[in-house]
Formats: sequence, structure tokens, C-alpha cells
Amino acid sequence: MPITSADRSRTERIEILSPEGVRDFSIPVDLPADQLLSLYRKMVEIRLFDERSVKLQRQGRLGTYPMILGQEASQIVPASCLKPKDWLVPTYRGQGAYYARGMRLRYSLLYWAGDDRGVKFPDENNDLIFAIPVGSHLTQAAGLAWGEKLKGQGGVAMAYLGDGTSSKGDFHEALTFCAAMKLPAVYIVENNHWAISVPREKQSAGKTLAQKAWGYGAFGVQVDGNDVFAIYKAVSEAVTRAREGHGPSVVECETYRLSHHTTADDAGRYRGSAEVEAWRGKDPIARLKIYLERENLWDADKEARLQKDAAAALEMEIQAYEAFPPPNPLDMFSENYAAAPWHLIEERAELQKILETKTGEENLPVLPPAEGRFP
Amino acid sequence: MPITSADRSRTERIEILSPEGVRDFSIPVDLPADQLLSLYRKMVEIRLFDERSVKLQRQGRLGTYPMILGQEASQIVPASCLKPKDWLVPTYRGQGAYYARGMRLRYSLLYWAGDDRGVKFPDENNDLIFAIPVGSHLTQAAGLAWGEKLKGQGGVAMAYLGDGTSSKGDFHEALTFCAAMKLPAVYIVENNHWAISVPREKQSAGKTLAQKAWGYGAFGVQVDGNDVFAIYKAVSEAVTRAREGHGPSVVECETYRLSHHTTADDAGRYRGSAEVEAWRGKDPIARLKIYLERENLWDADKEARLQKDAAAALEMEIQAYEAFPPPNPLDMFSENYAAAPWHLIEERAELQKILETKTGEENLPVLPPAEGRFP
Amino acid sequence: MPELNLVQAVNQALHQAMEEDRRVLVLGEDVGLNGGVFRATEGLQQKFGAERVVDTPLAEIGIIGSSIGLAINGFRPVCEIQFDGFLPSGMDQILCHMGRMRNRTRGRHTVPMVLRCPHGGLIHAPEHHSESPEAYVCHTPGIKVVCPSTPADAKGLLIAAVRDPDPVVFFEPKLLYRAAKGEVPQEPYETPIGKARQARVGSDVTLISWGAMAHTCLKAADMLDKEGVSAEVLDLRTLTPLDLDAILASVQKTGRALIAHEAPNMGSWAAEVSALISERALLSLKAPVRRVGSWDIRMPLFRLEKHYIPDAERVLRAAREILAF
Amino acid sequence: MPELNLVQAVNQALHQAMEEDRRVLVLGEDVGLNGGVFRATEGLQQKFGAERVVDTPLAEIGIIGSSIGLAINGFRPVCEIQFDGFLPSGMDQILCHMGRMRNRTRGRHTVPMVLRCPHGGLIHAPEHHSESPEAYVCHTPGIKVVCPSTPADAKGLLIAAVRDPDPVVFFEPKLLYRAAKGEVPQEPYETPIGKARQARVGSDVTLISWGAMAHTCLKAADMLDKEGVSAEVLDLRTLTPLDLDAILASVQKTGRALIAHEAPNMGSWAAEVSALISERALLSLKAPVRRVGSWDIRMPLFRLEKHYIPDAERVLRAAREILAF
Ligand SMILES: Cc1ncc(C[n+]2csc(CCOP(=O)(O)OP(=O)(O)O)c2C)c(N)n1
Ligand SMILES: Cc1ncc(C[n+]2csc(CCOP(=O)(O)OP(=O)(O)O)c2C)c(N)n1
Ligand SMILES: [Mg+2]
Ligand SMILES: [Mg+2]
Repeated sequence: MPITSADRSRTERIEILSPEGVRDFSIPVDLPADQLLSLYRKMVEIRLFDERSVKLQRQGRLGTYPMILGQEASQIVPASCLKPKDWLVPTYRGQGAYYARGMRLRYSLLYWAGDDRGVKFPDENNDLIFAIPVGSHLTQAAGLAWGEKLKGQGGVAMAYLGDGTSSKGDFHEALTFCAAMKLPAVYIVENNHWAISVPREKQSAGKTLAQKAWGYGAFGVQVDGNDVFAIYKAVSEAVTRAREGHGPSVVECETYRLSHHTTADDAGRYRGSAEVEAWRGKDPIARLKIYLERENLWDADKEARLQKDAAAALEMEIQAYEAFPPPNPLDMFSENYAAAPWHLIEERAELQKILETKTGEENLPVLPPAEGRFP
Repeated sequence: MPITSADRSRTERIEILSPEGVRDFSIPVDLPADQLLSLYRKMVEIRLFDERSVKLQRQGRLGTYPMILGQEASQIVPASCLKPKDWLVPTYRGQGAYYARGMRLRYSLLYWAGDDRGVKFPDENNDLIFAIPVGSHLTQAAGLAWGEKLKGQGGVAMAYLGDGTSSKGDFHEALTFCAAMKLPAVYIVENNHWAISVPREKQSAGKTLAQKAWGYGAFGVQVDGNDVFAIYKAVSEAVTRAREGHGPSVVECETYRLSHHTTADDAGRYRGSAEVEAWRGKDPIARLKIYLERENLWDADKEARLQKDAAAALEMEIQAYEAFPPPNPLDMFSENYAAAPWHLIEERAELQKILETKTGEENLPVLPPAEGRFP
Repeated sequence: MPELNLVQAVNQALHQAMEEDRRVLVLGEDVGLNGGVFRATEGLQQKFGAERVVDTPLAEIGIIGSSIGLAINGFRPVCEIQFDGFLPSGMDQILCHMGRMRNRTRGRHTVPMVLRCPHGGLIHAPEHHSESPEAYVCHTPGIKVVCPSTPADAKGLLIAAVRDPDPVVFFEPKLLYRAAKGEVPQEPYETPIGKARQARVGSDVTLISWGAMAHTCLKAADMLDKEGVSAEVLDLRTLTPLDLDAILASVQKTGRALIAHEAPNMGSWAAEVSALISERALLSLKAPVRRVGSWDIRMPLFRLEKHYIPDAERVLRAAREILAF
Repeated sequence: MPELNLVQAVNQALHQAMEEDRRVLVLGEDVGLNGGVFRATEGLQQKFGAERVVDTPLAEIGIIGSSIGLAINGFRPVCEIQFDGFLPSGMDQILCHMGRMRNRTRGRHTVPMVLRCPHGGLIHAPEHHSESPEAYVCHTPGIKVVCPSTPADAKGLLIAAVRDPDPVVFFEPKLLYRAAKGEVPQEPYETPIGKARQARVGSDVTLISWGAMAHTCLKAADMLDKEGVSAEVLDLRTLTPLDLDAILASVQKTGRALIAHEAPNMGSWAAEVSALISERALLSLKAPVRRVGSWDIRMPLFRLEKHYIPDAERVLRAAREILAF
């Protein structure tokens, strides 16, 4: 036949738990109650952290902070599909992913207060610091996955990225490597519809972001990113595929950034409230709560206790964060090379001399008003 | 339905003229005889040039040269679908594309002899110099297309790239821009199965390269890249789509690099002759010749005359090339800025002083043996 | 004359540049409705439309590469790279193409574009938001590099950059966006590219800098004044082509030169300035040239940035050393 | 001792590095069956298999980025960027990540990788195949930069680089791949990173360089010898960390310094060396430091490259100038 079909593809979209909290049981998801409840708790806890962090920033007790409000499911669930020794590479909007892996919130606060000591992950984990230049972590994740393949013990690397970041050439080269070499990698595209002020439509004329996967010969699927069950099903299957040597996947979680891009941003400048309100109605936590209650797995008392415990635990983390002694400026000279070359020894000595002339002004830095300062 | 199809795609492959020279008339292609014959002539002429250039290089009369043997159709036909004022951005393996646009072969020779005066395109054309860092011209072509869209006169930008180059992030960002902004761009992927020594399969796990287009919401199609009719149909339709404001296309021409990567390469090191022989049987010129003869559009006399005329014309171009006076080293200081800054005036004066002490050694440079020197 | 801060001056320059030349386009991330994350492009899209003020996809190769294409095709693109730390992801276009096209095509294709990029630190920004990458660009032929320190210069130099027939990388000191205020003439005007500004007249030592560090040097000059030292302050404004005459004239007068800047010190543009001074004014030097830059390590997160980027005190200490030489 | 040329020495170093450490991987374009376009990786895939010697897709961000990931994950990747002119397309990973990971993670994640890249011109290569991009890398903290000029140093430094716990960018002067021959010990050995080589002892002037230009300096030294001038030649070998002691010791002895290199002169690594000498050995200088680099324009196509990159005559002329100062 002169005009033949060289290849065809179809990108699926998975929805299991409706915004009204109704679960479609026709799609089997192997998610036991205790696990489901622990996901719910983490989502509630991280939302509390998110709200509190914004307050701290407004009070000048924290630096610029990127909110995850509305993305709790796409943050918590994918990372929860990993084993500690699997690699996790989130984005700067990744407090949820790190928290799902057991990172202590005091360190997240410390990091966003501009303190390098905040880069502290549980020792037993393989968590990587995120990259601020968006997308630049994606080929690194491919390298981590490559290493896991060479080790041959079924390890996996998971990287998060945003809808805007899927436009970067880094995404292309990372997926090209992973698919061509069948690397055990899972890429979670958190499509929250906005890249600062640029809407999803302007990033790609493609109907979905997941369908980019096909071009590389990788697996791609789109899910309701506010639906714990859909995310869990798609991501755990992707992780299994990776572990079993079937190559990389792209899981697009369609969610929404309910808040500003960061505390330095004013979303009111570029989007209407109608869209935001519509998405509030699809809240990932609310719908799961309704489901859990209907299934008699949850009730008002449990909720009240969770809120109380979470608030108390968070308070402790905030106190621990603010109790950190000021950083020693000389620390910046450690860990640049395994052994410091002459010029760094010289420069460190110079800084030391300078510091000796200065007097203790090392409290929490006075933070600038955020308005339009930086995203 | 819980699991729905978010989007589907199908990448077509077009074959019209079989390797045996049999044309499938069930697919209409509006290609009048005179045009078809002129395409044939150009293909024959550029092959002659290609063979001769290799000889010149072996004789030390030319620098490293990238052969197009076997790719005459994918070189000549796409560029022939453009108007002079459309933009053409070929690759370094682009003598055919430039020739189709009327560039004089003496300049191609001059360029590959390492002489900047070889960058000389017909004044009435919008031809851009190719980029040696592969893929780095693709976003520039997007910008050219963007300009044409703004001018609103139906202009188009066409860029060529190779199978290996389709792995570069540049391709991703270029297609993302073109599709998101519906720019009048056409990307010709000359899939000649090799990126120096790396086979097509190692570049992408995708079944075709054309299917990458879908991820961007662009149009993609694969054609037999040794089939003049298939290429002409796909490319002219892509150009029309672009002109009429329907956005970018990717046309993958599946062809084969019958020769080494360049005169500096030895393909025998990394591929067997069986594959090469198989592809010789699909020669784009031979099959077209059979067809033309069967249609009584061509015969042995015509062929003899063409060969004779082409050889004579080529001889003249080679003589013209070698008759170029040596370049003036001081010329390198012209055209760096509209007005030369002090440091270039100073440096130029210094070079002038140096040159005055030297004596005429400015003949064609003695070229080094190419072996493994550079691709 | 109206008083503007630096980002307002940039914004006004862009408004006037777009008004006077229809070929001028503004493109980048969030430059449209949002008016840029620093508000540098505020109001442009409302005024000139979404065809001329374009929010692009998030892709720096695309932004710079398509700007080169637009420039070749007769337009005057002014693209924005949102932060200095994101310049490297588009670096290939800058290093391999932007400044070469004119020479490669023997003048047939030129690249009259401006690449705007915030510059420098000290605003408590996240990682990769406080870099000073000028050295990478200054080492690359065919490009002009500008970094103003006052609102008036920012406007005049940006208008000059947009009118320039060659590519200009325009670094905007983000610390000064709001901190630097000054009188700015309302009408469009050019501040010549390639000319330094004598920010302070002095006789004992020349403090050379650009961008935000020019203000640090002025502060240090005041401190030196109290010590009875008369410091001249030179604000380079343009990094390439360098105003060597102004530099040498000042150093020949004072006999002492100090270069202050925000980038890691080694291989910085300050090294070029220091080398040129010693190579060309050796006999005028009463003391070694001194460079005061950031330490040669990655910039720490912002809580320690004030110990990383030189402050007036560090400039003062260094000046004292060469004065005591 | 067997005599090898520089590319053979590189090849031997890679063979031995892969033998002694299973974590060592070689990746890049055409490094496998083809053995690299210069044959630097010849025979590696046949010997160590396609799992450890990998032909990657054509994607420099991918090559460098995945190498960083592999290094973090416990491997010792040695990646090849096929030509200097293609380094910029992977520059983001070099500038923003390669040298920062250790510091950003307080030492938890390190990047023990080597990035090999041919360097320099004069082999009549096409455009973008003859660049000298060392300045871009040297200005970036956290990375070591090496550029040998002899087969013995190439082998010893490459083995040292592979064993180094931090990222090393290893520039290989392509002109010397075959032109430079010399005795190379058979067994594996390290040449210390950070130490310059005194290639010629002299007393009147110090000629400083690296890579292919070291040979140009030796040639110029012979010419000077005929003029009764005793030139010392210093081959830096490592660009960062710089062997400042060796440089200053020599200049204090000779009182005159000339730095020759292949990159455009302004903002080059030679500027850093020149600045450091004048800043730290001012009183020993009998004449201004002189830099001899390529012109500050794009490198022309190869027919004119010999007029672009300094030759021994240009070094000689410059040396005469400072000797006559
Ligand atoms: C390479 C690069 N360019 C620009 C930026 C500035 N920037 C920070 S976040 C952002 C938007 C990212 O959008 P998306 O990928 O959708 O992630 P989200 O913020 O929505 O989570 C931009 C443009 C950056 N950090 N890195
Ligand atoms: C960015 C970049 N990396 C590497 C090279 C070296 N190189 C030159 S051609 C080539 C292979 C290109 O293959 P392909 O895109 O298929 O084009 P073809 O040569 O087959 O026409 C490579 C790797 C280059 N020119 N640019
Ligand atoms: Mg987003
Ligand atoms: Mg190819």
C-alpha cells in the first residue's frame, strides 16, 4: 500500500476518583487502606506546612517560597511509589515529594530561608537536590537511572518536572537517552497549567504533554493529577515497568497551581479567579476525604486529631528551624573540592580576617519585600 | 469512561516510485514533466559534483568534504519546493540543497577549501549559512519563520537536519516554538541511517523520527527519501500548509548515506557492506531514470548529453574555484561589527605589520591527510 | 526631570524603542501580561499588542535562537532571559552564533538584537538567581556587553543597544532595579556604548567597576575620603568594547587601580581589565593592581551572600593595601 | 620506553583506567566501534564491552548531564565531547552543575567525572572544530581544567583525572594528537594535577603556555636563543588550579613574562595569568607582561587559521618587544 501507517499511538487518560469523591471500582488499584490513609495524612500535613510557610514568608521569617497548594496529590503520591534506595529528583516545588520520602520539614524551611544546611535528606535515601534552572536535572536523572541499570538490582530514578519545563531541550535529550537505552526512569510531569504567568496552551500545541513520550519510543499516560488512585495506578505501574527493564515512562498529572507561582508572584496580574475557583472544586484532599468517610475509614474525630497533631508537629519543626545557630560564613569554603586548592585556602583566610573585624550581626537575615523581586 | 483516549495519532509513510522505477499513479502528484526532468538533471549534476569533490580532496585540492551520495533526492527535492524569498537553512551536508537554489558550485568548493568567500548565495535568495554545531540552526529557522509570519506575505522557512540531530534539544525547542506559535516552518529530517558511526536505532527508540512531531502538535510524515514523487508530495504539501498558516511540519525522508560520513571518515570501521549494497539497489537517481525512460521522457542520447554538459560545466566551476586569488588575511577583520572597535583596529594593524614581513606563500594551502583527523 | 528607578528607566526605554521602530519586538518568559518578573516589560503588551510582545515557551535556546532568526529576517528582537543563572542554558546560541553571523556571511546577515538579562546578587534570591556571567559573554567575539549602574544610563544605553546594528547583551543589576533612583530625561536619547563614566573624581586611587558594584565603590570612596584618600571611581558601563582610554587616563593620574566586581574572581572580566592596565600602564603604577571579586566558589544560598559578594568594607581593605604598598 | 604519540597515550591511559577500576565508563558520540573520530577510544569497546563503552545519542546536554548522574550514582564516567566547538551546547551542565554538586549537597553527592574534549586549531578542520574554550570552564568554580602538551603528560594527567574525586575537564590539543611523539612509560602512573612543567630552563624571559602552544613557545625559544636570549618555557599543563608558585618563581628569576595561547585574547585564561603575575610580582617585572593570543574575532575558515592563531614568529616578535622595553 503506497500510503501506509508507519506507527500509531494513543495517549490514555486515567480518572478514578471523581471530584465528588466517587471512586470507579471498575479499575483495580492495589492500594490498601493503611497506605491510603497515610497518603491522606501526608497530604494534609504538607498543606498545613504550605500555608504556614507562606505566613512565615509574609512575616519576614522565610525567603521566597514556592507554594504547592492544590498539588498535594501529584507531590505526595509519585514519590511514595519508590523505595528509599530509588532515586528521587524533585523540582523546587518539591517539598511534598521530599516530605513523602521522610525529609524533616525544618530542613525545607532552612533551605527556603537561604541556608545551605537545609540540603539534608534522610541518610538511607537516594534523594537529589533539585535544580533551580528548570529541566537541568532531567538528564542527570537519566544518568542516575543508567547507573541503576548497570547495577542491575532493579533500582529506579524518578524525576519531577512542570508543564513549562517540558518545553526545555533537556527534556528531549533526557527522554531520548532513557528510551534509546531502556533506562529505568519515571518522569512525572506536574502539569499545573501555569509556568509563572504563561498558561499551558502556550507551552505546547500538543493536546497532552504525555504524548511527547511516543516520539522517543517511551510510554506516556495522562492522569487526573488530583486523583490519588489514578496517580498511584499510573506511577506504580511505571515504576514496575522500569524495575523490570521495560524502559522509561512519562506520567502527566493534570493538576492546578491554586496559589501564586511563589510568594514573590502575584497571580492576579495574569489569570482570572473563575478558573481558580473551578479548580478549587477539584481539590485532591477534599475528594479523598469524602471517599474515606464514605468508606468509614475516616471521620470528624480522626480529622480533628490529625489537624491537631499535624499543627503541633509543624510547630516543633518551625521552632527547630528557627533554633538553628547562624551559619558560619567560612562553611561556604568547605566541600568545593575534596582538597582545597591554594586559592581557596587563601580566600578563606581572607574572609576569616574580615570576619574577625566584624561583630555578631548573624541573626536571621532581614528579608526583602517579595513584590516582583524574583519568581 | 474512566480510561479514555486523550489523543491519538498515526504517522503515515508515503512511497510512490518503487526502487524498480514503478510509479503508483493512485496517489496524485502534481509534478509536470519539465519540472521532473529538471529535478533529475540537478540530481545527476550534484552527484557528479560529489564524486569530483571527493577526488579533489584526495588530491589535496580540497579540505574535508561531506558526501551526499545516495541522498540526491532528499537534498534536491525539498529545496526545490521553495520560492527564492523563502528561507532555506541546510546542514553541512547541504551542497544539494544549495545547488537546487542556484548556488554556484565554485562557492561550495571554495567553502570546503576553508575559504570564507565560499559563503556566497544568489542575491535574490534567502539562503542561510548552515551551522556546524548540528541542530543549532533549528531555532534560528524558527525565528526566520516567525519573521515571515509577522510579515504576513506567505513566506516559509525550511530547515534540514539529520537523524542524529533529531536527538538534540534544539530540535525540541524549535518544534515547540513553531507549533505553539503556528509558524510557517518545514523541517526536513534526512534520515540517512547514520550519524557518523552511530546507527539510527541508537538515536531513538521511536519507530519513526517523524512521529516526534505529534508531541508538539505539529504535522509529521515519513516518506521514502529516495523517491522523488513521495518527497515532492509531502514537502510541497507541508510548504502549502505553512504558507496558509496551518503551522509547521516534520518530513522524515528515509534515505541512506552510501559513502563515508566525510572524506575524513572510514565507514568500513563500523558498518558492513551488505547493508550498503542493499541500499545501492534503492538508488534515487537510477529509479527515476528508469521511470523517465519508460515514460519516454528520457533516453540514452539525452543521458549522454547531460553527462557531457554536466562534466563540462563542473570543470568550469572547478577552474573558477582554483582561479580565485588567495584570500587577504586582513579580510578576517572586516564584518565583525558594523564599526570596528579600537582593539580590532589595533589587532588588524598588528597583523598587517606581520604580513609585511612575510613573503607570498599564499597559494592553496597544503591540506593534511584526512585520516581520522576530524569528521 | 522625573525621577525613576532603574527598572522604570528600562521600562521607559523599551516603550520608546518600540514606539520609534516597528521592527522592535520583545520576547521572553512572562514578559507579556505579567510585565516581567521584575516589571521591566510592564505595560508593553497592553500598548503594543501580543504580536510584538510575546510570552514564549520556557526554552532559552528557543528564545535566543529565534531572536537571532528574527534579527536576520529584518526585525529588532529584544529578548529577555529571566535570570543570569539561566543564561547558560541558551549559551550555545550566544557562543557559537550570535556574534559570528555577520562575519561568517561576510556582512550579508547581521544580528541586530538585544539580550536583556538581570545581573548580580544581594536581593536574597534563590540559588542560580544571583550570578554574574559577564565574563563568558565578554570573551566571545562579535558581541557588545553592557551593564549600567544608574537609571539614566540604563535608559540611554538600552536605547543605544536597540538601535545598534550588532548584538548587545544587556545586563541589568537587579539589586539596583528599585534601589537606584535618579533623574531621567523623558525623551528618547542614547548613552554611547563603549564609553565609561567618571562617577567620582579623585587623585590617589582609581576604583573601577560596573553594575551594582559601582555604588559599592562610591561608598568605599566616601570611606576613603574620611581617611584622607581621594579615590576616583570609574563606572565602565560597557564591558566590551572596553573604554581603555578612560581607564588608562585615570590610572596614569592616580597610579593605583582596583577593580571590584561580583563574579568569582578568577578568569573574570576584572582579570582582563587588570591585565590591560599592568600591560599598558606599568610605569605609571605605584602599586600592584588589585581585584576584589567574589570568592572562587559557587555562590552560597542567600543567607551568606553578603559574605560572598564584596561589600564596601572589602573594597576599602583592598584599597588600603595598595595605598600602603 | 615505547614511543607514543599523544592520542596513543590518551588511548593507553583510558585502557589502563578502565582496567584498574570497573566503575570507569566511557561514553560519547562515536567512541565505540569507531574508536572516536581521532581514535582516542580505539579498542575500548572491543575490550571492555558495549556496556562500559557507550555510543550515546547525539546530544551534549545528555552526555554531560547523564555523566553527572552516573558519577553521583557511584560510577566514574569519562565522557567525550567530540569537538571544542560543541562544548557550548552542553555548557549549562558544566556551568550550573558539574562543579557545584559537592558544595550544594555539603559533600554528600560528588561528581568524579572526566570530560574529554579536543582542543585548538591548525589541523585545517571545518568551522567550529578549532576552538579554545578553556576560559569559559576555568572561570567556573568546582572544576579542574587540564591541557597537556606531551604524550607522557597526557597519559599521566588523564589517569590522575580519572582517579580524581572531582570533575576534570580534559582538553586534548588535536594538533598534537599525531604530531607530538615521546617516550611513555608502559605502566599506569599519575602526573600531578596542579603542577606546571618547566619545559625549558632560561633566565631572560618566561614563555608561559599550555597545549599545542607550548611547542610554539619552545620553537620561539630556539629562535630567541639564536639572538642570544635565554628563554624559559613553562608548560602549565593544569589551568585550574593554577600552579602560581611555578609561575612566580620563574618570573621573579627572569623579570619578563609572555603568555601564549590559542583563544581570542580578551577575557582569556591568559588574562588571569597576566593579571596574577602583575598583581603578585610587580616589583620583579623588568617589562610589562605580554599576552599573545588569537585575534578577538571569530576564527576564520582554515585557510587563514595560520594567520589567526599565533605562530612562533608572533611569539618571537612579542618577546623581542618586552626584551627591548
Ligand atoms: C532554565 C530556566 N529558565 C527560567 C527559569 C525561571 N522560572 C522559574 S520557575 C518557572 C516556571 C516553571 O514552570 P513549570 O515548569 O510549569 O513548573 P511550575 O513552576 O509550574 O511548578 C520559570 C520560567 C528557571 N528557573 N530556569
Ligand atoms: C553539536 C554537535 N555535536 C557533535 C558534532 C559532530 N558531528 C558532526 S556530524 C555528526 C553526525 C550528524 O549525524 P546526522 O544528524 O544524522 O547528520 P548526517 O551527518 O548523517 O547528515 C556529528 C556527531 C557536531 N557537528 N555538532
Ligand atoms: Mg507549571
Ligand atoms: Mg544521519
